[in-house]
Amino acid sequence: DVTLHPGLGPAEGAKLVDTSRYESRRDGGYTIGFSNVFTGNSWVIQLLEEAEWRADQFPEIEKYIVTNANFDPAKQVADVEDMLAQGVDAIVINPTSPVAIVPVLERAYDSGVAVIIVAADAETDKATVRILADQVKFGRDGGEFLVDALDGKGKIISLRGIAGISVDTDRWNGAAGAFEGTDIEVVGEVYAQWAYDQARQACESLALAHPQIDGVWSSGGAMTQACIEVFNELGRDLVPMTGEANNGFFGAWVENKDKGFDSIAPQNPTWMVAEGVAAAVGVLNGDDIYTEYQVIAEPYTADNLEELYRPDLNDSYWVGTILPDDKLKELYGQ
Amino acid sequence: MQLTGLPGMCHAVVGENGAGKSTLMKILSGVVRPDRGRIVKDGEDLKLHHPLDARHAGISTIFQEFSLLPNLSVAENLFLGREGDIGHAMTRAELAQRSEQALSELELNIAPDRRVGSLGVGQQQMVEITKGVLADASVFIFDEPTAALASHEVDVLFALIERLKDEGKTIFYVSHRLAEIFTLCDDITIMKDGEFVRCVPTALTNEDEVIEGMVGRPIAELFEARAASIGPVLLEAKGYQGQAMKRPVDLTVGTGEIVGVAGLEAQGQQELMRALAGFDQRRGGSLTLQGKDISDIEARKRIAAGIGLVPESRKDDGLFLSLDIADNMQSAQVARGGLFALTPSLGELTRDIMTRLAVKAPDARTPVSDLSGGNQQKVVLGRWLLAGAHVLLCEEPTRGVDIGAKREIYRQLRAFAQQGNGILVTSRELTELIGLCDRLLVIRDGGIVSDVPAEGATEDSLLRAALPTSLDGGQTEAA
Amino acid sequence: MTRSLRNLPPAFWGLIAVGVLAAFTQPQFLSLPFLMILLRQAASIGIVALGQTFVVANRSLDLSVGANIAFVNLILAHAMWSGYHPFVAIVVALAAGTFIGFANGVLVTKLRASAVVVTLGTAAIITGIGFLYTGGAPGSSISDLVKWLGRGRVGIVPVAGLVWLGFAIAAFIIMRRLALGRFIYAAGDNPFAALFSGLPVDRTLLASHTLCGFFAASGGVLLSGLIGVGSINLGADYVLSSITAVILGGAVFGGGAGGAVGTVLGTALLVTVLNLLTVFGVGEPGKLIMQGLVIAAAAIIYQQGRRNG
Amino acid sequence: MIGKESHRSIAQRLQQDAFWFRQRGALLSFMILGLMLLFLSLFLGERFVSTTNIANLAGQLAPLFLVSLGQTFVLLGAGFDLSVGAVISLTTAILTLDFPDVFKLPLAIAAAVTVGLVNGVGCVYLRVHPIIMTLATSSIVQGVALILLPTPGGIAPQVLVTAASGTLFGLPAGFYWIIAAAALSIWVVHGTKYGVRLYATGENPQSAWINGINAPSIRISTYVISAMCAAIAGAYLTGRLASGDPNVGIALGLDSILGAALGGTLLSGGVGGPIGTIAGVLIIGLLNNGLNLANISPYYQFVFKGAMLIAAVSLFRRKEAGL
Ligand SMILES: Nc1ncnc2c1ncn2[C@@H]1O[C@H](COP(=O)(O)OP(=O)(O)OP(=O)(O)O)[C@@H](O)[C@H]1O
Ligand SMILES: Nc1ncnc2c1ncn2[C@@H]1O[C@H](COP(=O)(O)OP(=O)(O)OP(=O)(O)O)[C@@H](O)[C@H]1O
Ligand SMILES: [Mg+2]
Ligand SMILES: [Mg+2]
Repeated sequence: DVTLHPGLGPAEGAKLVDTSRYESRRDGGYTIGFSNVFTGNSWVIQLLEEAEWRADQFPEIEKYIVTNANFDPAKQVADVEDMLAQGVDAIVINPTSPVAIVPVLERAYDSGVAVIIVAADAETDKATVRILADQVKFGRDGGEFLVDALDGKGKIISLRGIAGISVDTDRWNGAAGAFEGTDIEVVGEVYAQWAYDQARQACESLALAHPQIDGVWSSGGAMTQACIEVFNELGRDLVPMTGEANNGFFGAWVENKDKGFDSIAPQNPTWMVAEGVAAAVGVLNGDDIYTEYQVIAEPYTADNLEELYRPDLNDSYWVGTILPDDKLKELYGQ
Repeated sequence: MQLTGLPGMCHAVVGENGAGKSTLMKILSGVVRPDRGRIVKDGEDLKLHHPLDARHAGISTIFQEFSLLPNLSVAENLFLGREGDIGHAMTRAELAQRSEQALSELELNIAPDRRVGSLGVGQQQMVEITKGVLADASVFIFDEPTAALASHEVDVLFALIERLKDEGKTIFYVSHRLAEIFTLCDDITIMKDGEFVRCVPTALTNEDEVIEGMVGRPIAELFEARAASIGPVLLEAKGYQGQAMKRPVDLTVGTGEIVGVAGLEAQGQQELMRALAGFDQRRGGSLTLQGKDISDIEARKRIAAGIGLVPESRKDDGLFLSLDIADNMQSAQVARGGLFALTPSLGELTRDIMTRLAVKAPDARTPVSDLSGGNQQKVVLGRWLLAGAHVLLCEEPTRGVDIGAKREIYRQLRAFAQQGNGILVTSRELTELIGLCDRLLVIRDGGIVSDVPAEGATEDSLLRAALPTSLDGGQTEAA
Repeated sequence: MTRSLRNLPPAFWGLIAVGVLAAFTQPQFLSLPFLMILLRQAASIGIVALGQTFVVANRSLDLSVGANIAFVNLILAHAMWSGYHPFVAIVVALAAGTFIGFANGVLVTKLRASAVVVTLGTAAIITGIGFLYTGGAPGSSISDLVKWLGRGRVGIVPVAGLVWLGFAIAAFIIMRRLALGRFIYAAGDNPFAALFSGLPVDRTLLASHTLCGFFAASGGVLLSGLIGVGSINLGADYVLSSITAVILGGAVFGGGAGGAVGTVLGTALLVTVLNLLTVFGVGEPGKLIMQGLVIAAAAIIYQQGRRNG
Repeated sequence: MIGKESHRSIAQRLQQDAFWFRQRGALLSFMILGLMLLFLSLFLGERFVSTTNIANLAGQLAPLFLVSLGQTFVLLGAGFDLSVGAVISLTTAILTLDFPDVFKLPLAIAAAVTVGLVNGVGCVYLRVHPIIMTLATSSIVQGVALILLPTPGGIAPQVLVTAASGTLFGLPAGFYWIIAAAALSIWVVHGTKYGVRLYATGENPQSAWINGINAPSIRISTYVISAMCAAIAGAYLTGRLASGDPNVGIALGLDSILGAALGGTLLSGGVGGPIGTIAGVLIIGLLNNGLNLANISPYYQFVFKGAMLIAAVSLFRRKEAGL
């Protein structure tokens, strides 16, 4: 039987998938397609590596196909159609848009292909399995940490991801929920595309424009890392900032712990897609798989910091991988 | 300026090059807006803001610089801009049929779908004429229609104009060929330097009077004395032929000599000049400069060796309009160095040449686009003086240039030659070539057909050599 | 006097306006530390824009600068340099970027295909080669030397700012003191006249594309140093920003206008405006609209000035 | 008399007949397309020649067809329109607003026409370079789209969903959109006086003007046509995706120029046309589709596409080097 990552648990109200739908495909030689959003950052790169590694472990997978939509929903629709034309048995998809790809996914589902939605949701009932991280929780965990650390009052700035992407809005909604009813005031908000370089410039501008900043809420670790460096460079005292389970950020945290820096690192595991591939195999094999899984990982805190940080690997490594160590060294060795 | 045309009459407009004939015609056809004055037709004031206004007013123009679009077909060109006059849009077949009909009236055998750019200049001129007379107009303007025509085509055209006259149309006819005017036209208006000189009935005047009116002063005054003696050969072509040239040519330019190339419109003058300057691959023959063989070296090296080209179209091929005078003048000089050579500072020499050429401008940093045509031409000449060229290949050195600037340019060309250099010059203006040059070549259909001293040459004799006889079929395309 | 006043790039007036605005609304914006930070932010984009100036003045365009920067970053971050002096990686990266520019130049001059299409094509190829070369892995960290270039300071002055100054001077010399600059303006203004004056028209275009590649790569080195790690999509937004800076600096395609000084001012204006917008809390859509309005206004005003002149 | 003129070799006709001279590029790209088709069917077999795949292709390519055809008009008039991508985004944003359906389509078209007019007036009367002008409007329009629709979503009008993703006589809707757009633009360019005037204007606005053609209006009209085509492409995409997305058009901006350029329309104006664009867009589409079907790594796909692009465009040599 296929076993999924222990960090996953069936979501509330999830049922077992009716695998009889896929019996006709149970020939032990599967073609599985993964339609990816884009290839532009280290999180996605690790996700691709893990998914491919996971696919390699299954002898049942005869062919594993990957496409990249470059953030273009129309291209993703085309990619899925091309996969269908190639006769895939299951499609694992990391949607570019919660709605745009729905018609083609429904078409796929209706034609008997297993549809596995991973990492970001799509608004349809016609999905075989969903594997999602709770992005609202990601944001709320960070928000609650700040409320605690600041005793419920102070001025903060917020570093957001890409405008118009649901992961970004969900995280921010979670955080905003946590700030509700407290005296925390958001004095500056900027989209830095989850990127180090943009966050650095944004943080510099905000830090200089606002003489008083008591905390930083960030939608991603690279952005936090940039902000820490900006504060250090400007000679300002470090304030609590929310982070993410990324090696570069952990490095910065470790380095600045002595200066009284504190943070929290929610997880958005890279292995979701790999588990999506595994779930697809499970469904096709007729194993017991639930219709929806949630990542149940709790955020990392200062307590786990030392054991998680890998000084031998570089900044691009995302903590909590399923990849074996030799593969990690190959990818991220210094 | 005043000009009156009567129904059923042909009114000639004559004047030197640049006298403003074309400009006046362009005003009548709505292309150029007049600064002041009125245009009255059938008792009504015309406001011509757009070529269409002129067309609606019943004025049709055959332009000197063709208004044809080379990549459109003959049929498309013929009906361009007035597809609407014919009611509904025409089908391809209809268009073709009507074009063929119109073309055959001028005895032209050209397929209507033929691309105009693939036609010879003579045929293009005939298409331009066909287009003009196709219009349902009461006034027809012909601006130098015969410049590029062979003699039998001229006959066709004349028959056509006679017919228009019989139909009671008004015709304005611009030409440099006085003989034509005296056979065809009823009145003559003479222009000079953009101004009206006088208007006389053809019957009451003669060629000499007209010429005197056009020039206004004895021609000799315009030009410098010819070279007393010619030194050794500077540039020599032996059977030289570029890819675009129809025939190989032999020619020499001696030290201190100005050699003119005369000929009808588009007989291969430009192809010859560009081939000699190296902008066309050599097909055969040899070319030597000061005894050195330069047949096989590319244009840039020929320039470095001392050849300079003054292209005909100043604005398209000669000038950097958004750069200043100094940058324009120094370009050829700077081009001799490598990419990473230091540029010369403004320098005495540049200023000196500006003064010598009497370029009218506040300073050397004035953009050339602020200069008048004549001063712009001086800048192009200055470029080659500054670069130290030995042989100048000059295409139409005084095109669209006023009389004062012309004189200046003639003087400079002569002075340049006198300093031990040579010049090969083309011009549409025969009087200019006769006055300016020491020796004249006549080019016809790509070949040099005559080589005579300029002293004693007459327009008539040159024209006779330049015109194709009906027997040798110089313009073979028009069957 | 009036002529030289009229010839000032739009960015000059823009900077004055923005400076006054900042002085009244965000005075800390004009403090020395902030200006130094702006300087460092502007340095990498500033160098890329200087490179873009050569091709734009030459009536061409390079849309591959973003891919060029990403490629430079991949090389700098590749583990293969761990055994060598950090200098080697920089030289190799610059050589690669310069070669990309050279290839663009060869393709544009020899194929006579539109530079828009050609440089888009090379951008796709470089991106693909980059992915293949690294297997998609973002590479390891970047040497301290590069980091110093990107983040270091001499006193309070950022090293990157000094590097930018150096490149600006070099660009100024090339454009205004070397024959190449004359050729670029001349061939950009009228390629036919350039040919008939004996200018090496093709070689000039080749040189300006090559220079653009070199400048883009140099900007890529600074940006990589600032980031400190390998990053896959680095510099994607530099294509648009570099063209914007050049336009604000008063260059149009061909037409003999623009230059090193204009582009430096254009970059300064662009970076300042974007920062001010961040400070004012203007969101992404607002920034896009503002950027568009600034480009259009600059181009229109400048064009009217030229027409009346 | 006509006999002599009409007996010409193919090579002569390509050089001498106006229509063929302007369509030489199209001929070449149809040859490339033929080779690609042959190659793909040989190597991919029924995976490629299957009805599902052909149907997919029609659906995928319809938007690019629409914008590229619009872009062709602008290029023929010697312009350049980089703002089409943003107009597509804006259209999907408007069409999925919370607003009665009947008003949305007219509003979207009106917005597109406005953008086209601004582009046209900026390029023609204010004499801003088309690349600069349309870059600026592109940025502005994209910003407006993001304000109207900050995140993907919204509900597409049901009419559009049916019109974009239904099937008729067993053929997907996209197929009919393509046929309609292609037929209409070929008719406009080759069957009306507007088409001739467009070629004339693109070749030489001054000569066109002397011939009584209102060249400035023609040039402005091309930008309006292009924006409207983009709006129609946006409407199709909204229907096909059954929702709006403020980023959906970004990739199509440059692709539309590539489509037209690959079809032999010169970026310097007056040569080429919609027939070639059809081939050009099919080349891009087959390339994507073929590479996906052949299961080539996305990394190689970048290299392949870039190389193909340069190779194909290098077949259409021009006089000038540069832009
Ligand atoms: N009355 C005028 N006022 C202002 N400029 C004039 C006037 N007449 C002529 N010009 C200028 O002189 C130049 C040459 O004029 P035009 O082309 O009309 O000469 P032309 O008589 O037709 O000569 P050609 O015999 O060479 O055809 C033009 O650039 C025009 O601007
Ligand atoms: N009297 C003048 N004062 C100031 N500027 C002038 C004057 N005459 C012409 N110009 C300017 O000089 C430029 C070109 O002059 P001009 O009209 O004589 O050239 P042109 O005869 O049209 O040349 P070509 O016939 O070769 O096209 C124009 O841009 C015009 O603004
Ligand atoms: Mg004339
Ligand atoms: Mg004239």
